[in-house]
Amino acid sequence: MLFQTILFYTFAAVMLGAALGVVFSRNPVHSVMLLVLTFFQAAMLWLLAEAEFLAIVLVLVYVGAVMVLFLFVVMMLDVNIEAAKRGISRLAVPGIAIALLMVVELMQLIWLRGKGEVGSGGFAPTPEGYSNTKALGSVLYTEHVFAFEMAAVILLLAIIAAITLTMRKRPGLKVQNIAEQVAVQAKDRVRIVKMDAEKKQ
Amino acid sequence: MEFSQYILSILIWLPIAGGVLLLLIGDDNDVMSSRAGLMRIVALAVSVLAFLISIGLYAGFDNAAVGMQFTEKVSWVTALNVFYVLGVDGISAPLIILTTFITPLVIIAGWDNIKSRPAQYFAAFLILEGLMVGVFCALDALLFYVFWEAMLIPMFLIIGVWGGERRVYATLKFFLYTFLGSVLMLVAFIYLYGQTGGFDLFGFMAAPLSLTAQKLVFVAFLIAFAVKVPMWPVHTWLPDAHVEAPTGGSVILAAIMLKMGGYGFIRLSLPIVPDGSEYFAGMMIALSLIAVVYIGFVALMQKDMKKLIAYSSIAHMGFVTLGVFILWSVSGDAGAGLGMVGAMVQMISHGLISGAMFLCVGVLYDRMHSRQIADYGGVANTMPIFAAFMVLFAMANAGLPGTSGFVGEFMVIIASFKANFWYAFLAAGTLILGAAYTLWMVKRVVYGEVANDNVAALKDINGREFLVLAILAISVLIVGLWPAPLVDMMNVTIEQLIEQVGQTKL
Amino acid sequence: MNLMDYLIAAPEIALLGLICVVLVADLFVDNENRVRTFWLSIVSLAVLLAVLNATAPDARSVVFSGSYVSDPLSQILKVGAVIFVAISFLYARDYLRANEIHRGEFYTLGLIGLLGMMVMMSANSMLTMYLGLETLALSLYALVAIDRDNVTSAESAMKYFILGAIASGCLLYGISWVYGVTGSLQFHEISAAVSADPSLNSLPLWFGLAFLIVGIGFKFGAVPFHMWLPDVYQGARTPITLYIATAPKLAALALTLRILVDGLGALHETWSAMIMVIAVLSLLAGNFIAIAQTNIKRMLGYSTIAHVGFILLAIFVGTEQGNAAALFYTLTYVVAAAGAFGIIILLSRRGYEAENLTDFKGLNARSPWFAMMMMFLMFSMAGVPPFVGFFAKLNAISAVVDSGYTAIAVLMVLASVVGAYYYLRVIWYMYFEEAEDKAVLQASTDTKMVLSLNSLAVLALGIVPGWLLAMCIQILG
Amino acid sequence: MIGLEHYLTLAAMLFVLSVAGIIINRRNLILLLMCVELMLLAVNFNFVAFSRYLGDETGQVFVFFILTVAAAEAAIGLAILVVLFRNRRSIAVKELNTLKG
Amino acid sequence: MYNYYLTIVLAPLAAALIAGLAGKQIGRAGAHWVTILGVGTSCVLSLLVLKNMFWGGAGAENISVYTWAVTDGLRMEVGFLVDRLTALMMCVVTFVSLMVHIYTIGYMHDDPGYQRFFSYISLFTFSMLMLVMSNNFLQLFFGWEAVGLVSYLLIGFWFKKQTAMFANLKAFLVNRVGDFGFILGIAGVVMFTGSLDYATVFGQADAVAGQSIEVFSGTPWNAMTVICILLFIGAMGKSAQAPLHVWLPDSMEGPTPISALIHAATMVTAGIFMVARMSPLFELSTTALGFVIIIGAVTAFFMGLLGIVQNDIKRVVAYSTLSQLGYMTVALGASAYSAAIFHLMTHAFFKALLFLAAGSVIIAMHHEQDIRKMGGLKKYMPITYWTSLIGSLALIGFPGSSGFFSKDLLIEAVKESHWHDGASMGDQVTYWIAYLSVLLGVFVTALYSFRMFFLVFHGEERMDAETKSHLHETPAVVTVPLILLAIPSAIIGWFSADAVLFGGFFGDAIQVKSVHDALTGLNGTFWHGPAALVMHIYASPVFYLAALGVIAAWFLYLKRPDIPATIKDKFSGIYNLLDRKYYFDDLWIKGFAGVGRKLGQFLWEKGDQLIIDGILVNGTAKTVGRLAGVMRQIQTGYLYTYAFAMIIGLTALLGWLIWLR
Repeated sequence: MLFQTILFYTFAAVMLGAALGVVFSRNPVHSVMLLVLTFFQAAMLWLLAEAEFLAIVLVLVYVGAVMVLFLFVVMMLDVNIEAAKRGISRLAVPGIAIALLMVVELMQLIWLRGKGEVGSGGFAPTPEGYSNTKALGSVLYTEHVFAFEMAAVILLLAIIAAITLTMRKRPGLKVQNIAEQVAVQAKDRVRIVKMDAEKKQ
Repeated sequence: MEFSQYILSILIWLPIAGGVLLLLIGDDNDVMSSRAGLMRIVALAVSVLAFLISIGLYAGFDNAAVGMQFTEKVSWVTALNVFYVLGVDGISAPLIILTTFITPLVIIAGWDNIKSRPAQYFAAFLILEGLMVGVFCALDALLFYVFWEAMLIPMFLIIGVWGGERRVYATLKFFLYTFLGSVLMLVAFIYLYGQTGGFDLFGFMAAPLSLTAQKLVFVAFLIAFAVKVPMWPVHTWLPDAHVEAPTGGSVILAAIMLKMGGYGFIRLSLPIVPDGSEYFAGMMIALSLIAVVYIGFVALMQKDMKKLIAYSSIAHMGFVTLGVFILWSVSGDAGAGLGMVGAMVQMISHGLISGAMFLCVGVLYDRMHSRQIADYGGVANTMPIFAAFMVLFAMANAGLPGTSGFVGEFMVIIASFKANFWYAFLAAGTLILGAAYTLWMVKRVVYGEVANDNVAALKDINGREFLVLAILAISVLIVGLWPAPLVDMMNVTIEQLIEQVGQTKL
Repeated sequence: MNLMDYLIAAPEIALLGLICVVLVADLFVDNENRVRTFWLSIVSLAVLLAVLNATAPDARSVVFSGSYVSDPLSQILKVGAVIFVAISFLYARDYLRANEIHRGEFYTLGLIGLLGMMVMMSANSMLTMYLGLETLALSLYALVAIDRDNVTSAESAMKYFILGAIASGCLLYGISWVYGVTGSLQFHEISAAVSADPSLNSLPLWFGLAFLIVGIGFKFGAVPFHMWLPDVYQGARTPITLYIATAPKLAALALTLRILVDGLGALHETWSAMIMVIAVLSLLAGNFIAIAQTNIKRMLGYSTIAHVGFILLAIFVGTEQGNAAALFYTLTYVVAAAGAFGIIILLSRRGYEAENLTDFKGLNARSPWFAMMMMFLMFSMAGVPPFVGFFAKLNAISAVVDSGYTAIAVLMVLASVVGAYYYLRVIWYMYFEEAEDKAVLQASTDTKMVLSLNSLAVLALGIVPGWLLAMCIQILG
Repeated sequence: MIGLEHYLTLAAMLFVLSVAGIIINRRNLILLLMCVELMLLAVNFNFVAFSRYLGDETGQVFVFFILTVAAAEAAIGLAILVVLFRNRRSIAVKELNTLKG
Repeated sequence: MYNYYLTIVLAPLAAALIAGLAGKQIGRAGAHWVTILGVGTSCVLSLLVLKNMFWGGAGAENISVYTWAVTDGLRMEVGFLVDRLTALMMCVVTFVSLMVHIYTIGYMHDDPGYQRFFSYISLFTFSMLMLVMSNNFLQLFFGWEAVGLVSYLLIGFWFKKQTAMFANLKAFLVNRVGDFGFILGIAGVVMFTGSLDYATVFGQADAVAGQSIEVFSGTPWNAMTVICILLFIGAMGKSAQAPLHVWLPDSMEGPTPISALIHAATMVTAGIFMVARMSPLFELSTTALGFVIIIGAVTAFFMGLLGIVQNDIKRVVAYSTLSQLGYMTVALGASAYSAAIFHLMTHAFFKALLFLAAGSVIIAMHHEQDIRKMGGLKKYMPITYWTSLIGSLALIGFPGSSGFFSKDLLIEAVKESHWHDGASMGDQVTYWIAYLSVLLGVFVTALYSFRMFFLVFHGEERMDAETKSHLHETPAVVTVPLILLAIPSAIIGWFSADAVLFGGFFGDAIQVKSVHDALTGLNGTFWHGPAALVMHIYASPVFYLAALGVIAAWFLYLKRPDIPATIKDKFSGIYNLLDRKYYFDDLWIKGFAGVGRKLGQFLWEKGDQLIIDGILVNGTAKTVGRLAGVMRQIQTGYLYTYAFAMIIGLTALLGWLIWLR
């Protein structure tokens, strides 16, 4: 138990530190890297909470795909880091104040007022031989099939949207004409050209 | 199926249909074109037809009958329990006839001096006519409100499109002022709807209400109607609107729209919240008297003819509210009923006189494009016939016996004396003030040596203008010399109303 | 889980299929013939309407393990959404063609957005709701940015995106608390849980509720979660604004009614106060700030905020009457908004956005007919009878008064007086001022016809509002 | 004993931190997108915690979908960012103010 | 008789309408013929009516013509009450009117508004007849205002003349002040009796007198007193009693025929007639009578004094009219209604005569009205001279003339009135004021009458040569009416005094309480028939005072014309007071009208424009606009502000939930 507690606090501390770094780092590349660290720590914490499947997915999907995309964009845009360095918004002070206020409110809820209403204490024990992945999988395709389909739609949408917004047809770029390709017929593919033999001059 | 059964609907929808037809015919800015001619004739024909039908209303009206006549009732919005229910009694019938009477005159008055978008102009007036008739015969609060508000739209356009220099300011002021007033009335209606489950006016009248509720409802109604009347101190939209409106707009505004405030007090405030009305009667009387005296003084110093007449309208309408609200201060014969009838007659008469006055100013304005008193002088030299009409209407405006302007004022003064000497004292002050501001204007405009070359070049009124003014002059005199037919229409209804108001709803 | 589930969800399934058809078919269309994609989309929507009609539910049926509900409310909202998406496609067509941004993706994204809306309307669990919401939101972000060469479009898309993400983050946070407290994501289960154990009706759930309200407020555009709205309305190309201003409002209503009424109806006492505050703020801020605007799209944006105030005030009282009023209000407001933006589109032409108020100067001289149509729309929005906006306001106020909040009703009407000013200003410019731009309005006949019908609808519905009102009452009764 | 409250607290702190990050930042839009990701992480924490507390998988399923959506969202967000960058050659938050008032 | 009455009233109206509306068509001659025919018909029929009353023994008739309106238990009708009082008035009105019509043919001969003028004076006749023949207050008020209207139109007949336009407005407004009181009085009548009908009201008079009204709360006043004073305020306006007299001198801006008709003979006497008509009411309020008599006395004496300093021929006559109206009012206040009416009648004849004679002079002098520029006209205008002399003698009460009988008896009635018998101090003061005023007034009357007479007809010829060369007697249309009016002025007293004053001529038309009835008391003590009265002139101070006046006038203006100038210099204070007409004009014009205009300006600029429109209406609009401007600043365009706003909202909701709920 103690070991778990130590692990929890370690991971939590690193995660929060990394998250702070994300927000306050001056270099966007550093921010992205720190965000990756944050996600890793989160995954660890989830493992501690016995949500193994999600922990893995977080690393695979998030770190593996999304964060790389971020990094890619940061690099691609080639932001002038020096110019972007300075600058904290005018709302920094009130922003932090309101954030602290919100923390106070949430802590009130979680630790003081909500006591006994939220319920507290440890997580539900898992039965013997419980597989987190299997449990999720069994509901995902049954109970949540509608949602699953919608998630698919969202991914389709993301593809369409991303292409719509960023794909550029540069002049002179050679592109397929799908309509032509599909409508092509055999006679179009091969053209037999009849020509007279060349004469030597 | 009898024609007379639907006479009110016809009176509402015929002009509106005519207006729509005009919009469909479309505009032709060339006054001489055949399309413009057709359009004017359609406009006039529709309005005259409406007037003839309203004569039928008069003919079929039973003076002795208690309650509503010519009623129609169809369910409209079932979900809200709203009915399309119409009917007239002695209070509304004369006002409807006034409406249908004034509209053709306005159309004739705008015959060929509206140069831009005449079709829209005439259409606006026709639609306005239908809506105004609707206000006077709606017996369902929501229907009433719909007509009441919808009416603002054509008027807003009339002032804004065909008005003078500061038309935008004036028309926005007009719209927002009146809109502000009416929305509170809507809240009151909705409150009453919550109490009775329907929008039926008679249902409202029958509903028992606590004194607090009555006071609040009264205040809501008050704001709506006081703005419309208009009562001091919510009157300042009127001078601006009148000054900037085209002649026809001023006429309709003064002749009919202002009456809706008085009509509202009589039709809604009194029977629906009798105790609330009683509670505020003292204040109402005070405001009415302020209107009569204060506005009388203000009118005296106006430099713009239309503004002067507008202020005089406010003062005259003060008599209406005074006549209505002395109800609780008087008892016995020649008291409440006299005041109320006086108020009603004053409304009709003011409709004729102020309309005529505005037409007179319009005649001058068409020629000189100025409304400033200082620009005139000695008009009688070049326009003797016009001057005669102007003096006649000025005298009527000053309440000279024998003209319609006297009848209502007389009745109200008599009745208010019974309430309190000082009410009558201040009200009778209008005899002096009214004469002072009207005749002083006449002196400066009509009389004297020809003031300048423009006046010297004036041409006397043409046949069309003569026709309109003569019709009004004759009606002013008829009402003044023999108001009995008018008064007889109202007597029974008002008697009944007073009896109804006398019963507390607490 | 059986075939019946799929039948009941047939509209969404059909739409998804049609989206794929449109998406693929568009590949075979070159730029000159893009209008074919338009017609295909319209046909798809017509088919969808037919499917909707065929599967019209008589009663509430919950399928897909409680994720999906089909009831009369979802039906009417879906029909409305389909119609308004079709209308916005129609109005958009010529504009997009003229401005050379006529791309097939507009229709695809529009249809996916519609799918998202329909999922929201039929959502019976927080999860479905969230996914529908995101489907809608993501397609909207993309749509706003669809004119890739337009700086303001990109700016507004970015703002929309960031704020939208924050809002959905808040919504999710709220959902997590509700889930944590009640142990369920399905609305009727949440409701049942709270009824079964009243002690749940306490601070943690309220916290969740507060976060949910942020999400709802954002979607509707209620103060102080409204900041995106004027910028997006102004920044997006007008047809996109039209799209955003119409059908998604119906989805937002569904969001609100499903979560607050179906799910957390037991917490009415708590959420009504919060809703009331943001509604009143919306009413005031919307109406006041709109006065200071010179851009008509932005002005209509603020006006939307004010209208949202009305809708939320109808909902806040928590009665069936109030909900029906909100439904009626939303449906009819959307009609007017569609018409108003339609007319802005009509006035625009190649390379010229008629988005300043002054562009309406002298419209009466240029086109009396459409000036009158715009006048109808403006008066309807201002709540002047006999236009339908009046009845919408009437119902809302009536619901408020009947619940005893007369002071709020007075505030509502006073705010609408303030609001009347800026609507009148449009009419003033159209009718009282001389035209600076005398160009003849160009539009295809079908657009003109539909736009006219659209505008006349506010009058027609104002004259015979009974059936629609009765329908709303029946649906939410 | 590490339990629900600890996870919730952690989630709350992350949430607030992300919010603060959005408000404070004025230089880089990408950072805002990252803050949004942080915020979603905070939400996921909550769901995981509640799911484990309640012993109910639904919460975790939700997280699964949130991750999916977040990915899609990131894609679209970055696409918009790219569009913006192409138009303005800048991704500074403070310069994003042509629409106002 | 109903048809007679209707014809009497309607004939002038019809004539007026024809002349007015169809003036162009019927031409100038047509206009005067039709109106003379109309008024002539009325005159003849009126005389017939009078004859029927007097000799035919016909009783009073109270006829309703039509119901104007009935509402709330109040019948408002148009109808005729024709009794002897009415009949007498009808004859006076129609006769003088007829004379004026004829005279006008000559006087207005060259005026472009010829037809209009005839239309107006016929209309006036109609209005005046409506007034006197009325059987109810409503119609009385109608006639009352209608004559005011015509007076307005006629004073302003020459509408290009600024002074005329000023005068007619002034006349109308001052009259309106009177009407203001009058309508309140009528309202009071209705309040206490519920009726407008004379008969009903008089029938209930006693009951009314027993009631009280609290005009100021806490001080109940006798209802009848309030009503009578209010009604009398109306009379003060119409009959030009101080301080509402200011319009009458100015009204001389109108053509002379109307000065004769309206501002001397008929309209101005409407007030006197009305009080006499209301005698059943006035009798019941001693206080009101006291008010009447004091006002009358002040007017009679002080207005007469003003006549002495006037130089305009018409204004002298006008002030004389004021003074004589004051006499009549004093008589009313002394309950000697018959005396008042009798004086009214004789005054109508001789004052009309004087005006027409003055008009004749003016014609001859080519519209020169300043008597300082006349003199010695006797030889040029013999008819005018002689008729003027008759008129002036009648005015000062030369024994045997009509004025003699009416004025002498009037003064005697005042002397013997109930005020004299009154025990209280107030009664005595009232008595002495009244009596001394009328008595000294005789001297004043004689002084200014003959001052004018001498200055015009005798002494050196002060007119310029040009005028002098054209001087000649006026044509017959002018002189015939003079002669016709001179006859009754001279002799009517002889055969009417006894009947009118002592013969119970008015019957029930005038009711006097027996304790107030001074006239009846005179019968047999002072009155033994006209001849006897003429024989006993030496017994009365009146005769001496009049003679003194004439002598003084002769001395001052013919014999020693330098003295007036010396007096003027020596007593410049008094002279200024008189010359400025006791500053009454200033009071009205600078005082009330000026203050009214200033008040109007103030209310308009400060009340309407500044407070209501500026601060409340536009101020609200501006505030809303400013607020909008400020509120839109919140929308900075920066993402962080937007996010901040959202978070503030969220935090506030959370804070509310935690701490406030």
